[in-house]
Amino acid sequence: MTNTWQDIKNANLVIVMGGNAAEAHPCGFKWVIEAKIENGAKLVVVDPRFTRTASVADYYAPIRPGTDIAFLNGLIRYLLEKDAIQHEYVRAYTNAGLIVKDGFAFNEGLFSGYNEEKHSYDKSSWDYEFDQDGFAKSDDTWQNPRCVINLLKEHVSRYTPDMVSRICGTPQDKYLHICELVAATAAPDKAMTSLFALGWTQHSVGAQNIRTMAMIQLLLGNIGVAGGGMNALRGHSNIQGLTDIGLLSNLMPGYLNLPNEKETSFDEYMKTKLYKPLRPGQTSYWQNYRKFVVSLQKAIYGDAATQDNNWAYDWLPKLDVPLYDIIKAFEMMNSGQINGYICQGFNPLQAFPDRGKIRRGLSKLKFLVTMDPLDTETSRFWQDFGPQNPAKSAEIQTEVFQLPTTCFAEENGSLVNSARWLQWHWKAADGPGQAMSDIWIMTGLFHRLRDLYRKEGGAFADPLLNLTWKYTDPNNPDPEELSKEMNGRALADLTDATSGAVTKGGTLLDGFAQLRDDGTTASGCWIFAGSFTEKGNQMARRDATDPREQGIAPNWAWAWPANRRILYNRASADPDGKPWNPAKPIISWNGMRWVGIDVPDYGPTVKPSDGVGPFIMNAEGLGRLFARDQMADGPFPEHYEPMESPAANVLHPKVSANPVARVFSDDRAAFGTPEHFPYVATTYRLTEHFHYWTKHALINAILQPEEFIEIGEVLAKEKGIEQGGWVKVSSKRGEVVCKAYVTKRIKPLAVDGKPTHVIGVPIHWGFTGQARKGYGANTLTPSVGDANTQTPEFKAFLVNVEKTTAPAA
Amino acid sequence: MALTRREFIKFTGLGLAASSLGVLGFGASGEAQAAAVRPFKLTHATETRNTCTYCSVACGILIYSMGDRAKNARSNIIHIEGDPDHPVNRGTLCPKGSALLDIVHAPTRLKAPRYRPPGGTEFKEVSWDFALDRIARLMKDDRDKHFMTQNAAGTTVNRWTSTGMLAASASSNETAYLTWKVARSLGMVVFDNQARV
Amino acid sequence: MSDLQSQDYIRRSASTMTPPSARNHEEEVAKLIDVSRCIGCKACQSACMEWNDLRPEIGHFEGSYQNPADLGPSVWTLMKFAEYENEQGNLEWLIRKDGCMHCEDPGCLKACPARGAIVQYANGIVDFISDKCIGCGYCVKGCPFDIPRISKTDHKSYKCTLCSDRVSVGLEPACVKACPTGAIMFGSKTDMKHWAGERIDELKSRGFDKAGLYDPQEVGGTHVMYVLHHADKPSLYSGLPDKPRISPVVSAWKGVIKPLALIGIGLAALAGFFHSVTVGPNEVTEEDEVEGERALREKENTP
Amino acid sequence: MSRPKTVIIRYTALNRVNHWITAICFVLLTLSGLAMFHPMLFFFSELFGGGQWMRAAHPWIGILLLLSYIGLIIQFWRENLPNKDDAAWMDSMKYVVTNDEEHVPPVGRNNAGQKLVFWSMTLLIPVLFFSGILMWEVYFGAATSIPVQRVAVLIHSLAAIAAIIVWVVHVYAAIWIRNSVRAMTQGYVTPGWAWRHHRKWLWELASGQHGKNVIRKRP
Repeated sequence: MTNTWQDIKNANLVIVMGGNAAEAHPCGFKWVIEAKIENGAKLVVVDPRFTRTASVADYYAPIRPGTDIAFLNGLIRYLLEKDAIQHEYVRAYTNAGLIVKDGFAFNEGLFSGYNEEKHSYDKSSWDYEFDQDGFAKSDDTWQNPRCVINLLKEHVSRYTPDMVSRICGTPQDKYLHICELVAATAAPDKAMTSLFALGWTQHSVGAQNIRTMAMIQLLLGNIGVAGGGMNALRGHSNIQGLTDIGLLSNLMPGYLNLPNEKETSFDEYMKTKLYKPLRPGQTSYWQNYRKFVVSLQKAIYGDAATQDNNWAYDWLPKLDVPLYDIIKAFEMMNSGQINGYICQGFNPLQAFPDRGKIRRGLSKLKFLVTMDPLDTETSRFWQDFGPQNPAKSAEIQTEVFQLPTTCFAEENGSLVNSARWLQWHWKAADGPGQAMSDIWIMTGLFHRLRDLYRKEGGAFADPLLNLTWKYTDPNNPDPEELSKEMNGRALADLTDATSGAVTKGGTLLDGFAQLRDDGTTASGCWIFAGSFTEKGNQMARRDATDPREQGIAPNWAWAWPANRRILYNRASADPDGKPWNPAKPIISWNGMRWVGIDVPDYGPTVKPSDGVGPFIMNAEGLGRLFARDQMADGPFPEHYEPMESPAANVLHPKVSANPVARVFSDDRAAFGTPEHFPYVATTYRLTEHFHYWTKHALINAILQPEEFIEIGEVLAKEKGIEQGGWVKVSSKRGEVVCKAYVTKRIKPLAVDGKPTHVIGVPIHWGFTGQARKGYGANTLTPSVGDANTQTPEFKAFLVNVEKTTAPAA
Repeated sequence: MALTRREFIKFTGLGLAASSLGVLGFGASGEAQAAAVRPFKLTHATETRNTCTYCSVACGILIYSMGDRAKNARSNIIHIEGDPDHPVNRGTLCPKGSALLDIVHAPTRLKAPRYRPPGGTEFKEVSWDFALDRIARLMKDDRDKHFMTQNAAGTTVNRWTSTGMLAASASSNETAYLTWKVARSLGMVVFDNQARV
Repeated sequence: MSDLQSQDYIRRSASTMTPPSARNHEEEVAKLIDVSRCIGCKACQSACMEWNDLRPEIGHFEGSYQNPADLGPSVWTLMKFAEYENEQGNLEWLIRKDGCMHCEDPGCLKACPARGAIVQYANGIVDFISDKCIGCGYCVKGCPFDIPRISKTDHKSYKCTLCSDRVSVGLEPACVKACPTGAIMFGSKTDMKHWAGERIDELKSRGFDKAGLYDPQEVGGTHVMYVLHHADKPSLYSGLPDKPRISPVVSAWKGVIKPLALIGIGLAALAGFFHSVTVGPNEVTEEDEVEGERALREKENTP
Repeated sequence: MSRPKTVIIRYTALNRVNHWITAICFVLLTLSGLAMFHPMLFFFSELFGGGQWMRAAHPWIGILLLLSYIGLIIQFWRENLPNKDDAAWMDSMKYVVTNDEEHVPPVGRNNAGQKLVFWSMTLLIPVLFFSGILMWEVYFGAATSIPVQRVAVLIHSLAAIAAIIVWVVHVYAAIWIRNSVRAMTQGYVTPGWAWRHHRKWLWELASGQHGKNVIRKRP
């Protein structure tokens, strides 16, 4: 989320597309209702199903799953054609006027530089034209045909209302009405907020879905302002934190990249991380990259990380491929390349696509360790549970460990919410039986491994042997100690270059600005610097005061970075520093410095006349309508059909699906075709359940007890399916037998003139817990990853559906 | 008490202050009536502030437990409701959050380490020492066998790809950080979390 | 328990005495359910079960999000979902939280034969006092909204208490507190009506011309009220009664018939008594005996 | 008054047992029914061990009443068939109530009033039974719709009131017409009683229509 949950109430228009906020985030959704009531906002929902969010919407339009980019590119076309953009914002804060170099082109569904063999792009042509100083050339008059804005206009020109309707199945009048509503927020004092979630990410074009809306928001001047922004409503309570701390195959804490094997030395590594401004005068905190990495290494390896050993650079693992994400992990498992797997609070047998493949992969492991408060399906993948888990135990040679952990109520610690707030929580009771915290378990494994290596020697163990472990109780580190380690300390007395203030060695740091690259600071996660200072645990703050009731609450808990609540908030003011919307200012220039209700996402004393762009994470300081080389599948978004689609791409039938989506060849073989699987399916969550956890909670099991699918009345009638009757839903990968909910809320869509039926598949049931046994939606889903993020395509695939009878109990 | 509309909404809808209800019918007579209605069950329960474990709205919650944390009392969670002070949820909770009590006390909560040998058809309970010793042994053997110190080009890569880990999505930052330290110091790269699903 | 010590009852089932009325300044409370804000998330159901320690059986999927299938002894509130296609052909998903309406003139209380098993507090809450409940089911018949349910195990009647335990210590009911979108509000009835008015104005401004408050006067108003977008057709909302009232049959039974019956029985008894006093017993005289014997004999002797 | 030497068996032991089972049931039902009918009479519930017991017992007693009353119907339906005497008897009601039996036309074993009681109960008890079944929450609460139950409850109440009034009349008549109670406790009446109240019946007895052994010497 760029903005806070409460800030949604400042919106004039709320668009929920690629998500179902009311259903998945009811308590955050209250701020949408608040916007409607207090701000007269309108709520627009675009979704294949008439959802719970749609039930309180002012306007609803249906859309075929997997065609959001067509809808949104059409919307961009509409805005540009009607000139409904916030000109001054676009001119000053986006790269609309920058000139793209010759060679960049788009033809027949492919951008320039495509390599057919590797299914990837050479992105060198996706860049600006630069002058002799290395700065991007621009034409503020937008006359040059190679200006980003003109190329964009050309790119989206194909997305006429008629085309949008042909692709998406959205009735043209409904589509145009939504265009009109959106266009109205181009006014400087009007804001639209975009709320989305997995409905956009879980596609082979997931990242581009989001990017397209981000571009719209830039054109409308809605980024950085109150009631605007791109608000990804994250799923799990600390998935933001896990990502922040870099628990991903290619990351280190604070979004620092794990080295790859081409970066043979620390200096080589740093070379690619150097920040090079693309416009004069731009600044960014990424220019401090080296300080962040050195401080991280000091936190992890302490005295063992020295200037001489390049801050223990060699101790970091080096990647040979861009990512070892889960889809890849299970591919490796299936081909026998992985022997051991540890699932900490994660249930991949339910959560990852193509359940059969997941089960086969787990069966090939030598050992599987699960750490969870609950009896998960994954930990029992080897046990026969009938059709819901047909396993032959005797044939599975995997050793399985099921380790009981404590849960949220039984431990102290902090979580990062969707709005980047770090909030501390306290233990209320001990865990049941012998359940232990994850910290204790990981510590136990660490000590045992370290002892074994000390005793027996073995493969390169220096990092393990030198890992800092200075905790009061080495067998069970206190979460507060770990928090302080992430926040960071001065390792020697530090003198601030400008103010001369001295930070004593050993004291906790106040923020990442104090970090050094000479080994005199240690910080385990630079973006968390400031969360636990000498003033105490900032994450435990409970002052809910909210200046002007604008939804900032700056003294409640702590937000990264630097307690900033609204990202890009410099863009809430015009180039002169005056708020676009005087009724809801966030920061403004008072002649001396930036002041307001939030911490400026900008140099606090950088004058407006200096011309520093508001998007300080980008080298040009501008919002990118043209993404340069940042996206794997093109600098402009393009509509590609889902990997399994009922129709060919009407724009470029030869390049129907995303040409650079991540597909392993065995997975491609498991794709179905519309002849056998004529209906579009989409998976989703229901508000009564949280993933695969709450089926263990009696109340939630009562509220939604049994697996079902949703099917429209027309198709149900065609197939003789009765309300509440049994159906068999099948894809190329498996079948699910469950109940049918015949509903008016899903209607056939006219896609390129043909009626297209959508089937809804909620995901929540499995074979453990208190709710009735289910097959799990991932029995059906295809194993295909988004080109940029490898997120599986759970939202659009093909199935068949037939009437059937109850399965044998 | 004169309320503006905004204040009114705040009062009644979101952060309904307990004190304001005194005037609404159960003021002075409240105690007498309490004899007729079900006794209020939280009167002496211990209140602990926490954050909902489910989605990323991160609603503030109040956990009520039986027992005052005296030496001889074992705390038992008896009720969980929203924290009215929390700026996002303002006391509200969704159907999952409202039922947090049932996940804390789910009958399928695990209470002891369990182990299933190769080809086994049942789990059996084991001690923590057995489980952790055995896991450490399996990890070390695999690491020693498959750890790659240098790649074909002779670059130091120090990576271990034959054992992978999936990190949690609801564990604390502190758990995550410690997990990261341990996993990376082993050279683990098949390492991911639940961000995508 | 549940005596009049608190002087806080204004109605008490099967009681002929006038309730104490000195405490006449208590403000009435009300729960306002704004259907137009409701997303049907069932947080209210969940919070209700959790707070009140209710756990009904795990049911089945029965072709609707409505679960459990019906109100029950352990299901005191229930979201009901109706898919409605309006005149313009647009779909509306009308979702209503069903449960006790806490009528000003409660049909359950009127029908209840057990003294003090149903009470109405001065703040308007209608509460079932279980130790007095005899399980006859008359409340079920008295209720115009089909709310109370009799347990098959303990033969007591159950329904929403409006969390009288919470309200009595100055808290809002559990469902109200939980409701994520503020679709359920709680406060004084006056405030709730005022707030409903604002909501209705807002809905009208969004094109719901028939928006209105559901506070049916046929039962004297209710302490659970709805803001409906289609107040002209409450029955669209999963059969919310258009004109709820205590059935005339029940009114007759618990109204005019009650005294008439006692009078009837009393009169019959009195008639007997006064007949006895005035006319006296009808005794067999000696002549009768003689005549009787004679008649027997005569006939016997006549073959 | 000298004691007559002859007695007439009016009710057999079976008659009497059956009657009193019915009577006990009826009284219990009246008490519990009235307790559930009118708050003023709710204190009757204490006689049954409290409201729950009363509520649970009432329908079972009702079933017993019905069965018992069926027994009475079987035993008494013939003698309660209407005949031409009934109209004459009714016409002379003002003599009946003033104990002026000489002006009342002779009647058979039962007079029209008794027949009325019999047939009233024969009508009302099944009505009470069936309406009661409909409102029997424990077993039939879910079997019928609430509007049907409401009507059932109303019918049940009205029928019960009617039955109670009939019962009051019946009880008073038994007291008023002296020695009637003895007929139902000890089983016999005297020839004079029969002469006075049921002269035709006496004649029938005398003519042996009812057999010899109903007329006995006083033991």
